[in-house]
Amino acid sequence: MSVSELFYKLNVNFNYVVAMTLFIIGLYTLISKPNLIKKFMGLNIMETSIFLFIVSSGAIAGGKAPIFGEGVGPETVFVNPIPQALILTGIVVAMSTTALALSLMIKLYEQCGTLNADKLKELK
Amino acid sequence: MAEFAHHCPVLMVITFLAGAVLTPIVSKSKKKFSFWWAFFVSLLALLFSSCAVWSLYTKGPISYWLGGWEPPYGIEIYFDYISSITFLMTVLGALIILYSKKYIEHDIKEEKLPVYYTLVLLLLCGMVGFSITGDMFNLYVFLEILSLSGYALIAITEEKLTAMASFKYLVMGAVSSMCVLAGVALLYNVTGTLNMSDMALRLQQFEPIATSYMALCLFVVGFCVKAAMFPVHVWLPDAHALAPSPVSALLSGLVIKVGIVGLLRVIYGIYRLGGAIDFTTVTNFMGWLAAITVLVGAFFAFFQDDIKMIFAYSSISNIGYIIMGISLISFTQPERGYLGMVGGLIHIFNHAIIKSTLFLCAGAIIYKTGFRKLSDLRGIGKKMPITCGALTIAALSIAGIPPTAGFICKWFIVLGAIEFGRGIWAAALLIGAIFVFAYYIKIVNAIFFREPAEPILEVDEAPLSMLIPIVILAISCLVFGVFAYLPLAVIKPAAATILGLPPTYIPPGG
Amino acid sequence: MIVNDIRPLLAPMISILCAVLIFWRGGNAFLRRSFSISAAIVKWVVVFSMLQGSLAGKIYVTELIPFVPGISFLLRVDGLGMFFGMVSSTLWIITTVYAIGYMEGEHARKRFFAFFALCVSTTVGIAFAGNLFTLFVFYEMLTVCTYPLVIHEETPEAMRAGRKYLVYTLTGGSLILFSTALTFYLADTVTFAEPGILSISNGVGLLAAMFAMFMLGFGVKAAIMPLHGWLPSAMVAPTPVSALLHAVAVVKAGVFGITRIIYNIFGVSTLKDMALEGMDVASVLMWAALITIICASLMALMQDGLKKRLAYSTVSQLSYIVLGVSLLTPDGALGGIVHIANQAFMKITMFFVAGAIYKKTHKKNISEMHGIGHKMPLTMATFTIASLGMMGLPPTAGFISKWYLCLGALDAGKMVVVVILLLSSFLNAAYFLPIVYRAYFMKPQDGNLKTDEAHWTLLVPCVICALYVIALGLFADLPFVPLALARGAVTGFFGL
Amino acid sequence: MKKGLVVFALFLLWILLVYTVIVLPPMGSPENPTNTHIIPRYLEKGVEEGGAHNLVTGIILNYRGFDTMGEVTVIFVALTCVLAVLGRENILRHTSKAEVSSVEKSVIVKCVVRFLAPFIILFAFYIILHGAESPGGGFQGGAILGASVIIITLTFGFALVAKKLSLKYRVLFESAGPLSFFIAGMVAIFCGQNFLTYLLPCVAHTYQDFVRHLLLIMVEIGIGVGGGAAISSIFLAMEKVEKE
Repeated sequence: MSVSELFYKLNVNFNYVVAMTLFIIGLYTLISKPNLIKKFMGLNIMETSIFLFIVSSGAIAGGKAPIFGEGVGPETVFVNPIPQALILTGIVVAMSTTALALSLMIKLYEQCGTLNADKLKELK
Repeated sequence: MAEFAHHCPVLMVITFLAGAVLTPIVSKSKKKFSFWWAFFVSLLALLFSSCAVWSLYTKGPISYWLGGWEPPYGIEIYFDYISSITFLMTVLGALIILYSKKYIEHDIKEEKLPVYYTLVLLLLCGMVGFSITGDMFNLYVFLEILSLSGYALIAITEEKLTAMASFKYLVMGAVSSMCVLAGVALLYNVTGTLNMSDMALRLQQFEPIATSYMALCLFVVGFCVKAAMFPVHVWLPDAHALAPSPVSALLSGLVIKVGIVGLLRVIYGIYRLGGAIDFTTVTNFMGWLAAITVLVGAFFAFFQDDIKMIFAYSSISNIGYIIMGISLISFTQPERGYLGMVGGLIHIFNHAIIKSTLFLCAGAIIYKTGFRKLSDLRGIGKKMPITCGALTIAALSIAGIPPTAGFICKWFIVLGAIEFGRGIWAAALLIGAIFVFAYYIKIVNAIFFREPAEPILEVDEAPLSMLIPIVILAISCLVFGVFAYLPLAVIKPAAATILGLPPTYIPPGG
Repeated sequence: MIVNDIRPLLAPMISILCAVLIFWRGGNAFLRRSFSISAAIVKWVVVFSMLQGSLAGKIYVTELIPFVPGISFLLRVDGLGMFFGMVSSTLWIITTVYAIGYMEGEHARKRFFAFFALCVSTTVGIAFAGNLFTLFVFYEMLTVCTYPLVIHEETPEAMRAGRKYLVYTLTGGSLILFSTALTFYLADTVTFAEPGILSISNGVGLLAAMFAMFMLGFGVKAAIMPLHGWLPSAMVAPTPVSALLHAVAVVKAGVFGITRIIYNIFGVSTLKDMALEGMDVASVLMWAALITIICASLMALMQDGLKKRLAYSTVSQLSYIVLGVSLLTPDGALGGIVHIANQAFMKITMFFVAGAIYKKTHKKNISEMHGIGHKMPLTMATFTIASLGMMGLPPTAGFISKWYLCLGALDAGKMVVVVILLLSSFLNAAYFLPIVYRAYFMKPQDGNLKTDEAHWTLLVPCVICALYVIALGLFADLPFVPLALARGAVTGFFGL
Repeated sequence: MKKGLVVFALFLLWILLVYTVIVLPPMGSPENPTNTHIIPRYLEKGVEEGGAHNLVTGIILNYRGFDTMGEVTVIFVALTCVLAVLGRENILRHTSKAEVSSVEKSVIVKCVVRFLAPFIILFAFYIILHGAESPGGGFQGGAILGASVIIITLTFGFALVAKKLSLKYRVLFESAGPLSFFIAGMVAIFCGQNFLTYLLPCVAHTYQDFVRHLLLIMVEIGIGVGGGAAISSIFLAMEKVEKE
């Protein structure tokens, strides 16, 4: 792959690249931050990055939201509705995971008095 | 009847789902009623799953189009040979729910009882759904259902460390789910479809690109975390040891197997069927890691004093067996992987039974004595002979001593590894097995060949509702060892179809 | 001629049933004894009823369900199996009587007798196993069933011994499993056949490795040096256990396995062709056996504990058998196989005597046994007979085995074997005769010369075994004695 | 040191991931596999088959209805999980003086929320019911419904909300999502169709469309109410009184 081709590809798939970057940022947050809430924020960033990736993959240049109604002709271009349906599910799942994680953190804090991973390790 | 059998797979999921959702409603005034409800639901689901499995083995796989939409457009339930694991899930589910009756009343507050049974049913719902779906995204959704309920079940008691164990499991589990989702997203981008068999077809049509490999890697990482393979096993010991015992039995017996089912679905259901991408590098790598996993799990188990901790580490070791068995695959000659595949699949089955027995026995002992350290449990075998007898049978079985169930798996995996030219894996497995036996003999020594210590002199046998599942499972450890052809009759066609051979395939030499 | 019959299955099943009954109602001493003795007798009758047919060349077969594809659970009574089955079921009756007397007043008798029965069941299973796989299944079961017997005392020392025993035997078991899998892979079958199922075309290197693994695996139980470490430690077990372990069940299972591997898996001709760098594989085994014979005898000389000394003697004697079968000549094999029985009767006598002395006087060490012959003359007389047998003097059974071993060695043209066998006889004399001397010709420490024999349940088994040792030497050529049976087996192996 | 290693490993992973995504077909092109394989049929027949002008809703409820059932189950699972970890809110725990926050709410906030709350709830129902025609749907409406409960709790205090939203009914509402799918699906099975078929041939032809609409709306309401109830219950369960 030549340099110019690389840049071309980076350019056209810019959304994907951003999504992957966010994924790594989330992973970094998850690994490096000692605070459990921050760790979980990292996880949320990872989730979001994948939603971005999925929803980008359904995009079509100049496409409209896939709602049939007034102002829609036979030549109207619609974006792909499947990714949108998928990320709706994904968001719900992410929210549920977050809810559980937060409640676990509440319990942990009640029991141990800290949310710092390093300190929790010592407590054990 | 045929019409009914056609609906059975989906009815299984729906039964668990509706049962779970209705549990808080039916037990609003009388919390203890939730047990009877959950037990009833699990029996109903057992009925459906036996019907579905019966139909599978008489008439072949069931393809069920949800909403009547043909596969690439709608979601398909594909009840094939891999899905027959649902039968195991429903049987074990029913037994474990029966076991929970006394155990959980003792362990958690009464107001939480319906919550417990709801979560168990949801866990089963997720596992069953995961095993029967033919759609990648649906797979992810069910994976989340079962993972979430799994995390919460660990933390359901008030014990101090459970929340931490659960959180650790949750973080690793969530990352692995992310990996699976990312894999689905990448594959969707490459193929433009979510249906598994359609994905396999479409993979052939396009030139293989790096994205497909990456998706495979992400799937493998994701599912291996769920299956607790080395080096991503760190969440397992705490989670499985600290959870209430019936939950440990569910988690160790079934939930980690879900990761294996996922691997089978992806590697064999999509990539092998697609045939365009050579995945043997990945499976080879998996196999080597599995060999390490066997040793690592066995090694660490050796140093534990807590009986449930020992069982938890041994689960890691056994997951190594299974993954070793299913990684023995050659891209061009599928029949070379047959024996290993049979071994891996039968170990899914046998390990589920054996490990559930072990955890349930440990639970019964903890329920009666309140102790979980081996040093406190000396001589307990004289006080609880049936429980400890069952524990011994299961221990022998997991160490692979013939003629128990565990031996069959060891035999097939070793044979498969040798036939595949991977003597070292077989050697690792055998060394691991010796370690396993060494630490189980430690348990048997402590419970049978020592004089009872002061605090356990008053202990007597566990209640009947706990003994029934324990005895049934322990007997099946023996029966499936001696009459190994029973599970093999089910597993051989499964192994053959996974490898793309006809279901009636017979390896050379019989 | 192959006959389908239920009896090969029945024989091990009787003892399993006996074990179950003892677990169930064994708390009652009367029931426990009746179960044990009647099971022993019924089983002996079952095995004996096949003897006539077996001598006439019939092979009784029970084929059960297929265990795994291609391999079924197969019980098959051929000459060798019949031989070993007969020996173990005969000795079980005697040992049971002895054990009932010996275990009087001990703890956990229910467990003891139940596992005792299981042990014998698995031993007969090993004898009647029709393929390598079934053999392995029973072999591993034997390991597990003997464990509670070894650690019967539940002392820390016993626990250590038990652990050592398990580590040794299970490691061996894994090696056997590995090479069984290899055998199945190479030959697509593991059923015992004459002459062998492996052919040289599979590659000498691989076959040699498999042979080595098999020998290491079975050699653990056969206590070939340096794999013998568990055996002296396991002496902490009660005497009937030591007797059964050392004379019949465990160690003989090891040598029996070696015999099976050599003659029914590899076959004589394959083994003879298997030569790595000019050295054929069987002679490596032979040398190991020779070294074991000498070293174990030397170590036995240094022991003071009677049972320890007997243990090292066992190690040495077992290698006679291994030596015999590794010579790959008909006479050598005959000597080795017949020594399975002869050594069993001789060694069990000695252990019975050791147990009787311990029970009566609580003396374990040889140095304390001055004048014991005055006190227990009959007991020591049986010991003397057995010692003479060990040395291989006529007219005892030991002479028969040694005679055929020497013939076999000469056949194979290995003079060194004859020399070492003679040397070993001297060594045997050197470590057994002092005991006899001390017993009869030295005064007891307390000066009391009054006869005070052990209880009849302990004494009678000793006497029966000792008489048998002489009988085997005198009437070696009768049709129902071990020699005739062994001859039947050897005929098959060498296609004579 | 350790941190450096982590960064380095992640950097390598980033390169790998970026490489794997840039070799994908260019984003936004109509020729992508994603845009050519299944979509044409959806665009062509989706409105007619799915019974909704909003294709996303059509897909969610119809083509991929099973996914959505799983999704509402996930919400229910999340609620049950929170209850398993924390337990239900305990009204007795909240005496009148112990409130979520000790800060006195200003009159303006109270006034505005009191005024707006009915409209927010109304809007939520509009979103739920209008999902088939315009952007929106059960989940979105449910989220708004839940948010309205949360805002009311924050302003008027926990005790009031917990009393008004009595557990007796809330337990029913929480299960509404999965149950509505269950009912719709079982209706189809009893009509001899596959699970989650809305267009039932056993109904007279003229009413088929009507029945389908009825079922779809029931499911939408179920999702919305169930989601809203679950969100509020999760919020209420997490409410903790500070230690006195």
